[in-house]
Amino acid sequence: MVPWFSWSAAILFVVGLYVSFFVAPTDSQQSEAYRIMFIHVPASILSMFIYLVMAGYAALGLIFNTRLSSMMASALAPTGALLAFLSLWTGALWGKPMWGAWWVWDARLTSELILLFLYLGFIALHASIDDPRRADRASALLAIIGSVNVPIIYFSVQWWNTLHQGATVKFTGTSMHVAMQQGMYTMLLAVWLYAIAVSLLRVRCIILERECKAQWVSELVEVRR
Amino acid sequence: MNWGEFFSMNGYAWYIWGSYGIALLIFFIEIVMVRHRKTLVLEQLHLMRNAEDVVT
Amino acid sequence: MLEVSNLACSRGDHLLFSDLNFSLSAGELLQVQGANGSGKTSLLRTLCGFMMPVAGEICWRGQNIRELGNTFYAEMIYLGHLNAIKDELNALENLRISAGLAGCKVDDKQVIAALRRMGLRGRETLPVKVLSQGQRRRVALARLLLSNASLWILDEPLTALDVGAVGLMQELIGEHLLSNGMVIYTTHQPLEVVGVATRWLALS
Amino acid sequence: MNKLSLIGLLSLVIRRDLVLAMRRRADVLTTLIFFVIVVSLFPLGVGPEMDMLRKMAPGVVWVAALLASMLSLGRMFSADYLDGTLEQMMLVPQSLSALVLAKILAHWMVSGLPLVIMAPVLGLQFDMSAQALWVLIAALLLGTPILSMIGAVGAALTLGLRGGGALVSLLVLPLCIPVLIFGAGAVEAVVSGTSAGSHLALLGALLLVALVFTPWVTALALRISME
Repeated sequence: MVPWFSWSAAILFVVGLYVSFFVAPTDSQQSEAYRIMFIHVPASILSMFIYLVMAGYAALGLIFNTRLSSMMASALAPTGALLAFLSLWTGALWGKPMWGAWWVWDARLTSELILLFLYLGFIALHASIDDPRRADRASALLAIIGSVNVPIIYFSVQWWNTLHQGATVKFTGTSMHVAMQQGMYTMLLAVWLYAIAVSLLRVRCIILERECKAQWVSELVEVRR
Repeated sequence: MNWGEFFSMNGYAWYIWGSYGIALLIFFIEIVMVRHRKTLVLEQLHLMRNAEDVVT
Repeated sequence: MLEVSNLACSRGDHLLFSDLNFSLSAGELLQVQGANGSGKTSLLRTLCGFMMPVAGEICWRGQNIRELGNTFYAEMIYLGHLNAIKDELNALENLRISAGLAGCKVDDKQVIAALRRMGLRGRETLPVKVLSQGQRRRVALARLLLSNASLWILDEPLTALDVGAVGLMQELIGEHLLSNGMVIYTTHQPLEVVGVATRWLALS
Repeated sequence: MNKLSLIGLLSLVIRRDLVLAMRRRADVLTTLIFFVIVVSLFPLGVGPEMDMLRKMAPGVVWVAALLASMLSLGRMFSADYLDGTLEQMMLVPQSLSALVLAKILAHWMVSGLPLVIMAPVLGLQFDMSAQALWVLIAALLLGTPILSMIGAVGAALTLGLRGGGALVSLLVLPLCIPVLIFGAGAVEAVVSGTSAGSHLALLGALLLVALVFTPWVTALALRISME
């Protein structure tokens, strides 16, 4: 399954990049800089979506004590953290020419930053517990607490911001060109498939590491060689 | 449209190539790290198998 | 009373033992044996409900201890490797608190009597940090005297104890068994209780 | 022998933790002194202009309170974990959540309450008005218990781990952001002439939510960590 996802991700990347750079027209307000959106939006959407999926897997692992879903949760975390970082980075590069500042204390930006911290906390907690079962369960609990807290944090930050300086940032592209939409969707799908492929690859490593004593592992083709 | 114009991105070259460069770099590093981890695990398993062979 | 069927335990991803079956009824003494790392402590901790068994179930009076919860905890007492006493408090305060945690109200007379029985006369109000290892262990063991639990789960109760205290423990266990109590313990030292046949459980 | 009621048990645990804290006064004082020093360092860092200090005061006091409460979190369960008392607490024939709540309360009395009492004095350093000081006290009274409760979850999750102190801050600080925002916001609202009521009400709501869920979650985390 992994090759299938990774090849389709690669193909879609090429198509998406082609559409976003050659087909999509130059935006009237933002000139060429809006092309950052084609990587920024998919990264942001997926970083949030992956957190939800991760928390879901973690909850399954905690409630039904299934090892596979806990492993899946821990395999998703690094990808999610990287995408969150990517979304912040590209957001900063977009914000500088558009708003004139690398960073604005906007609700969205702040929550994305906190999301990155939550990912890092999850990874750090998982890494610092030696007993893998306890690590799974403890970090699952943390992921669930985090997912409960994200909405609270989002709204409190939003309120805090509007109270202080008034809403400053609004998404300007109201009516998007068809090619822009196509480019965006293709890139979204590409990043999505990439995330699936890389976390499946990672979960395979984790399974091999954790189940190295099981009989079936030594019968795998790759191990036999 | 020639290539020079394309790469200059109407003056936004740094921002745009900065973001895409980092994106590709991150994806690349992640893939390399996962593959490296996989080879490490497989090596470990080979070691364990060989150790068993010696014992039995 | 206590029945364990098909129990399997693991530490991390490493399986310690599986398919363990035994039962214990009133007045019986069970010694768990096994080499270091064979899972003695893990077995006792599973019996206390700290650890989730991988498979199998533990029943107390015919009901799973997970479902029983507090009713089971009210009838058992556990003494681990650690003494569970605070250095900053004296023996009297320590015992008053631990008895309180076990759900019983005790008055100072009972506590002092228990401490005297454990050979700690005159040290009741000294801070525990000035006591020796063996004396601290005695303070911890005095909890057994203050509880009315019928199941005693003792993990290495004899560490740091001198010959006299070991004899005292044998006496205490004997009395407890006579009043229809049950004892499960692990030890590396010989422990003979007069008039009671010790049952053995070997973990490999 | 008599059975002990739930209330009796809770007061026993609280009294025990308070006695222990009194016998180890140095730990309590360290937290308080840390709080005072952090707050006093800010004017030295940003300069002595009164206008700016007055504006910064609520945020500074709240951030310092947050950091100070992180400092004392490690103590909440680790001493009991190391000497085996925590094992015994899990065998208590009462609900573990209630017991955890008692421990959180005791922890707050030892590390949160002194901060609340100390805060007005520090507020005077920043030339805050009397009204702002009262709101600061109210906000801290509502907010510091939440910090203790969220912190308890983090402390329970990182029980017995290497480098637990730094890790617990990484886990807990992002979750404390709403408390920080509303706590500092209440005082700022008063300073800028509007009412602090809505901020305080939100803090109260957060406190209630935390009061309902965190003892239970902490108990769960303790069970996981004790395995």
